[in-house]
Amino acid sequence: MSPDAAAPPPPIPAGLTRPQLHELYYYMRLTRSLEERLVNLYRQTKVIGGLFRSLGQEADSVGSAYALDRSKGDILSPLIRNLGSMLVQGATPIEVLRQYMAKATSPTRGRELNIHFNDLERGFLGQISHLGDMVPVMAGVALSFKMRGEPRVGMVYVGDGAMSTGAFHEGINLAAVQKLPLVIIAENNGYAYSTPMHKQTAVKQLVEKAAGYGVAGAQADGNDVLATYEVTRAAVDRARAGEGVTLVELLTYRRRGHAEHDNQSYVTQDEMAAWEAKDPIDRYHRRLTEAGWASEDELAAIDARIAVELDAAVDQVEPEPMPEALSALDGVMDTPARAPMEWYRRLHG
Amino acid sequence: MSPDAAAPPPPIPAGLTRPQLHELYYYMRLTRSLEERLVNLYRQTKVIGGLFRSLGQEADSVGSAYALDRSKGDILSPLIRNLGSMLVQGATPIEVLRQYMAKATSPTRGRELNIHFNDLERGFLGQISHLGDMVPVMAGVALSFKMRGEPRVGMVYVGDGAMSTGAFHEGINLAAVQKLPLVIIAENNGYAYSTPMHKQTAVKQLVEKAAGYGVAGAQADGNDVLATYEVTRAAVDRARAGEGVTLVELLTYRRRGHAEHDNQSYVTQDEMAAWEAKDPIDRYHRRLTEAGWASEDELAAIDARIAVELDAAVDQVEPEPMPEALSALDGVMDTPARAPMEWYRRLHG
Amino acid sequence: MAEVTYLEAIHQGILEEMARDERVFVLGQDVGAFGGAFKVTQGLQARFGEPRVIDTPIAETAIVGVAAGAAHMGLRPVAEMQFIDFISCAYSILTNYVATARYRADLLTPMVVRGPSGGYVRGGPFHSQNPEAAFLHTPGLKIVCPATARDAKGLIKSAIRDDDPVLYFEHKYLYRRIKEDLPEDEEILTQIGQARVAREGKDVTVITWSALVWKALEAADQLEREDGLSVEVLDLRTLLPMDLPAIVRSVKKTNRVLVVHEDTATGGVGGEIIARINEECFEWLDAPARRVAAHDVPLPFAPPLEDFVLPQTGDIVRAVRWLAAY
Amino acid sequence: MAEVTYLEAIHQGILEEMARDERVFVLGQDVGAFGGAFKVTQGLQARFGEPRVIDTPIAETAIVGVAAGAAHMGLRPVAEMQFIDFISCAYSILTNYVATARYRADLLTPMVVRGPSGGYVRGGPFHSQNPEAAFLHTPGLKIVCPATARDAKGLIKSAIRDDDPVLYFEHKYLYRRIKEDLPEDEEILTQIGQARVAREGKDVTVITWSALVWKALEAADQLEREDGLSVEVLDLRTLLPMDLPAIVRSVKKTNRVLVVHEDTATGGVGGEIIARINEECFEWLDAPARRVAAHDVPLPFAPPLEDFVLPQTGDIVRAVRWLAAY
Ligand SMILES: Cc1ncc(C[n+]2csc(CCOP(=O)(O)OP(=O)(O)O)c2C)c(N)n1
Ligand SMILES: Cc1ncc(C[n+]2csc(CCOP(=O)(O)OP(=O)(O)O)c2C)c(N)n1
Ligand SMILES: [Mg+2]
Ligand SMILES: [Mg+2]
Repeated sequence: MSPDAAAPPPPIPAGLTRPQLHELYYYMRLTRSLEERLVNLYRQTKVIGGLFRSLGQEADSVGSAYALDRSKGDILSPLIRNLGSMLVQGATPIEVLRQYMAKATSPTRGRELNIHFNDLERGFLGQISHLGDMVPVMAGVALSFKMRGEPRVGMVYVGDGAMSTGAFHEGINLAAVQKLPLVIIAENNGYAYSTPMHKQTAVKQLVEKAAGYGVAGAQADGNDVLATYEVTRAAVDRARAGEGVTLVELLTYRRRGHAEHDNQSYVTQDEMAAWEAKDPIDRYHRRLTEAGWASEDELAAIDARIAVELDAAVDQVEPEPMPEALSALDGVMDTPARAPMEWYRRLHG
Repeated sequence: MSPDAAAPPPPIPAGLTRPQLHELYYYMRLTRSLEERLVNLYRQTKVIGGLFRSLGQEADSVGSAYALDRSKGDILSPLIRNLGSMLVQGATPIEVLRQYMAKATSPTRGRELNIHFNDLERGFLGQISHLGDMVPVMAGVALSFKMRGEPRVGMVYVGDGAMSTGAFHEGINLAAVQKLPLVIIAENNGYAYSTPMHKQTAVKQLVEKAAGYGVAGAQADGNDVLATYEVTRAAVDRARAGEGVTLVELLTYRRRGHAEHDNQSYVTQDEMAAWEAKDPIDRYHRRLTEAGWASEDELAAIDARIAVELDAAVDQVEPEPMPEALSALDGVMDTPARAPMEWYRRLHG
Repeated sequence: MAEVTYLEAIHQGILEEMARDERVFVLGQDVGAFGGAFKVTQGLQARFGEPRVIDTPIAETAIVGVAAGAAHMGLRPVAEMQFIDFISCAYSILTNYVATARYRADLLTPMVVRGPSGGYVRGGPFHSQNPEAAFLHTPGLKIVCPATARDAKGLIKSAIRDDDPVLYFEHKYLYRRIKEDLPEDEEILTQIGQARVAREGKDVTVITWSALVWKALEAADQLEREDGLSVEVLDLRTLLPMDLPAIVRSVKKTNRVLVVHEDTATGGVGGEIIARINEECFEWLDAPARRVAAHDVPLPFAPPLEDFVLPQTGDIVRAVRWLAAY
Repeated sequence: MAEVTYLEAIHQGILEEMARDERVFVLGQDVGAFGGAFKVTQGLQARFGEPRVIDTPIAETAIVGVAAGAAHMGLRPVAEMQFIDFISCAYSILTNYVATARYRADLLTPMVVRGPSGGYVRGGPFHSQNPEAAFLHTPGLKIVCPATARDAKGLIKSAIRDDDPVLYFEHKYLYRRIKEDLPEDEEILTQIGQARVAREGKDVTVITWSALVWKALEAADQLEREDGLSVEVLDLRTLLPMDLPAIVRSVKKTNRVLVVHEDTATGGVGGEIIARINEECFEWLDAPARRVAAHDVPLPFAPPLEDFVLPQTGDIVRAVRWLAAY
């Protein structure tokens, strides 16, 4: 036993406990490993539709979602790249695999793609593709908290691109006027598909938009999970205390194409290299071990646990069937409960 | 002749000339008098549809529009209360009377209401009712100036209410990114219909929204025509110099209901009295005479000229016919040039 | 019994549901202390408090989105569009988010979007619209269009209780023009999806809804007086889901059918109705099913133009005569 | 002659018009250096410069509004919706501002709004839509839906030259799946408003457009082989204004008609077509005009579900047999 090992680890920031630090690591690693499994399945053409990575953004998803209090019934609405946020709120790898492989057992029974699914009990409301819409919708969720006097908080993610939509503007403005318990996470990952931020907005930082709505603004290094957690947690506490909306900008970078098919012809190698050096998981791994908050063995054990978990999940989901054709007619409305089968399908020959 | 009358008048601000000062007075007075004629016609049920007043807002319309340069081909798009801006750009009382009375001779041949008409040659593009849409449309007009390298400027008016629309947000943001020669006049008249500003936005002043778009912001007392002109003129010059968008907030007050039918039950007498005391025409009248920039007689002569002008206009327009029914089918598209007459109108008996 | 206008009937319906169910709340522009542009929500804020009658910014997408989010959480929002023409600003979130919520994600979204629709009021192209056709091809939505004070009340109450999102299009021309004695004791509920035979007849069926029900009835009287024709007037009341059995029943009885609506002809709801009739009643038709609908132009403002573009009673009379003589 | 894909044909059409007329410019998300999500605008920015190929923020209302303003000033914008599903976000400004501009204010608005539409690609409910029905009842707009590479090129060129606003709906399923030899020397222009007889026949008419033209042709071959039926396939190409004479001509020849479209049945374009046929060809119909269209649900994502919901070749075959046997 070396002498300096005796030195006590520094105090843990942001009022977190050692197990919580490990949990944060677990969710970040789980996010990345799950996506890596999906890439393999995608290459084997077992994924239906596109695959959207959050490589390099795991910290902003996990750190921000972790600031919510599931026991209090907080609810978030993610973007396509917030797989980590979904996992923190209790979505399972099995559900995500089923969604991507369009299984009958998937949360949407094969009706919707990737992480477009929800469970209000566990605290996540899936997005639709039309960017911006989830901001007013989550404002409505937060309004219900306020009307009922519940100490619950809503959180919604928007990208540098989605903030250009009218829906974002209308939603955040109404939430600001109503002083709703809503935290808006502005994920600045540099690009909207191929479009760099300077072609999306004339501001240098997304947090500058807060002033125009009379809401609080905050910013954190989105590749630092603890900083992300701390800043977001303060916004969540403000919301719960009835102090209204906060716009939290998280600075990060999209290290894969918009979707797997996109080779990112529009980014330079230097830019990419600079951000690879800031990988949020490597950084956190170093921080944990250097501070003595976790040992290499503990973290390796978590990695191993995740590998086992995912092996089992993939093995379970792969053979599962896709939905029955006829199920497509169910549940468009409460009444009638079933859409009619078209006449031409009832013909013979 | 009293001795102080000999004292030379103070220098005229904002690089304006004496005739221009008189012209500003003329347009403000013309706006109010024309609306007063319309009120009479409205009471005689000769106006079709609603009547929208700009009482107390004449200075913000006239002062801001006057900052444009018609000889350079600048174009503005007004709101329903910017009758004064239209007049400055060359719209005539006769055209306005024809619109309000739905005459065949009206600029829209009876198809559209009140000041919803345009003449790109003279430099005004009429709005549609859907608030916010004119912001992206005028951004497109300004884009054409930029693409062709023309030293022209576009101006668009939005109210404290219209700024809550998604269309406003999308339009100003795109204009900001493209650095378009566009001046956005944010008319803060305290209300959107019955809704006070604090229920419309959480900011205290509309100009605070400029920062969120990375555009310049400016503010002026909208009831002071010279201050309005000066501030707007600076924004117009910036735009013409290629420095991009400015959001100009003009502080004023709507002294009549949203439309004539609205009795403003939601406004206190004190609030109203305070703003009546700030009447922009009375103030300007006092300023002109006290500074010796105009004599009582000169201004009385302008008032008289306007009265004569409007008598003639009303006399001319009143007897004019409404459009022929069949004209309703013309000009929906270039091809076909005429919408078909429905079969049931071709039947006899 | 008390005489109630169409407008008052809508007001009563909302008020009764708010009193009955605390989950019901109202949001929209100027709906609070001001009571709304047409005073439909007058007095509701005074009675139920500001949290349940919310004045919103001018932001139709936000109004609908907020309503949807609140509805997911178990509330029952009634969103007002100040004029229904502005529902177009919420078209995307209504058709993409709200309409699909149950199907794609098992999300309950019990909400009502209502507002003044329709012309004949010199409103011009942007204060006279009838938006039903724009939403008819959207599975997941219900669309109701009351013609009478009783149905105005019965349908708003049923819409608020319905577990699906409902678009409630009220006709501003009818607001104060029609009155009806409505019982104060009994609860009035009109079942969504059920048409109403507004007038029995055997020679020709006129299928219509909203304000044009009244012109159709006028025409029917005239045709009976002048031609001895017996015209059946079917008031659809609900456009989605449509009461096809009621349509088929009437057409198989009269064998001649005219569809009358206020929106422009091309792409209007009439096309769908005639296609269904053609599919279900082909053998029963003694004459082509025809439409009386507005001319294919934006609705102009000047009275002679508006009166020309929109269907009038005389048009229905001539069209029915043509069908009867076919 | 060179073999050209449907995608390449659109690209060529835009490129040729930009080269021919400097007033033409392109705007949309990622259309610049990136060349667009599907590469339709690839290389245009390199060739014509950044001012004429503008990358925009994610703001469909702004894209359409900016295009309209520029068009008023004499430019000829071609606006791309990254997926046509997002045109819903510009629904209000398209139907209220753009479509009415000429009528209400004598404003010229020569602009094109185009983008990838359609299903059969596992895109799910928000990347597979066919929005034509939403715009069909909007006087002032034109709607085109090419099925072939030749028309893809001919219609985009005509749309850009047209003085009215044109919605150009291209089908992403066809992008790289169909090829055609197109002459390089001659200029290809397809007249807007003109249908095309894709296959001559005398027993039954199938009216369709876009991707389903190919399924209709497949079905026609099978019906000829297996049943000896002669099926005429009419490719509408333009939905607004519709080529009614071509429809009437074919129906009066075959006396039996099937309308096939990809959008959901209720409220789809098929209803309007059948209503017109009923009005114009009532005496010539030997069987009810019928529709083969998608089931009335949001388009689900899983292959078995999407394949069930959307019309397939076998459906057309069975429906035509039913009509022929009627
Ligand atoms: C209203 C709308 N327009 C266009 C799109 C197409 N689209 C999907 S994702 C995307 C880029 C989003 O960028 P950003 O908001 O920054 O999120 P990120 O992908 O960077 O996480 C676009 C343009 C869309 N989904 N919705
Ligand atoms: C999109 C939209 N929603 C609602 C309306 C109905 N409406 C017309 S004017 C108005 C108030 C406008 O207030 P503001 O923008 O402040 O202009 P002001 O009347 O004060 O000049 C409203 C709500 C509209 N015209 N457009
Ligand atoms: Mg981004
Ligand atoms: Mg105002």
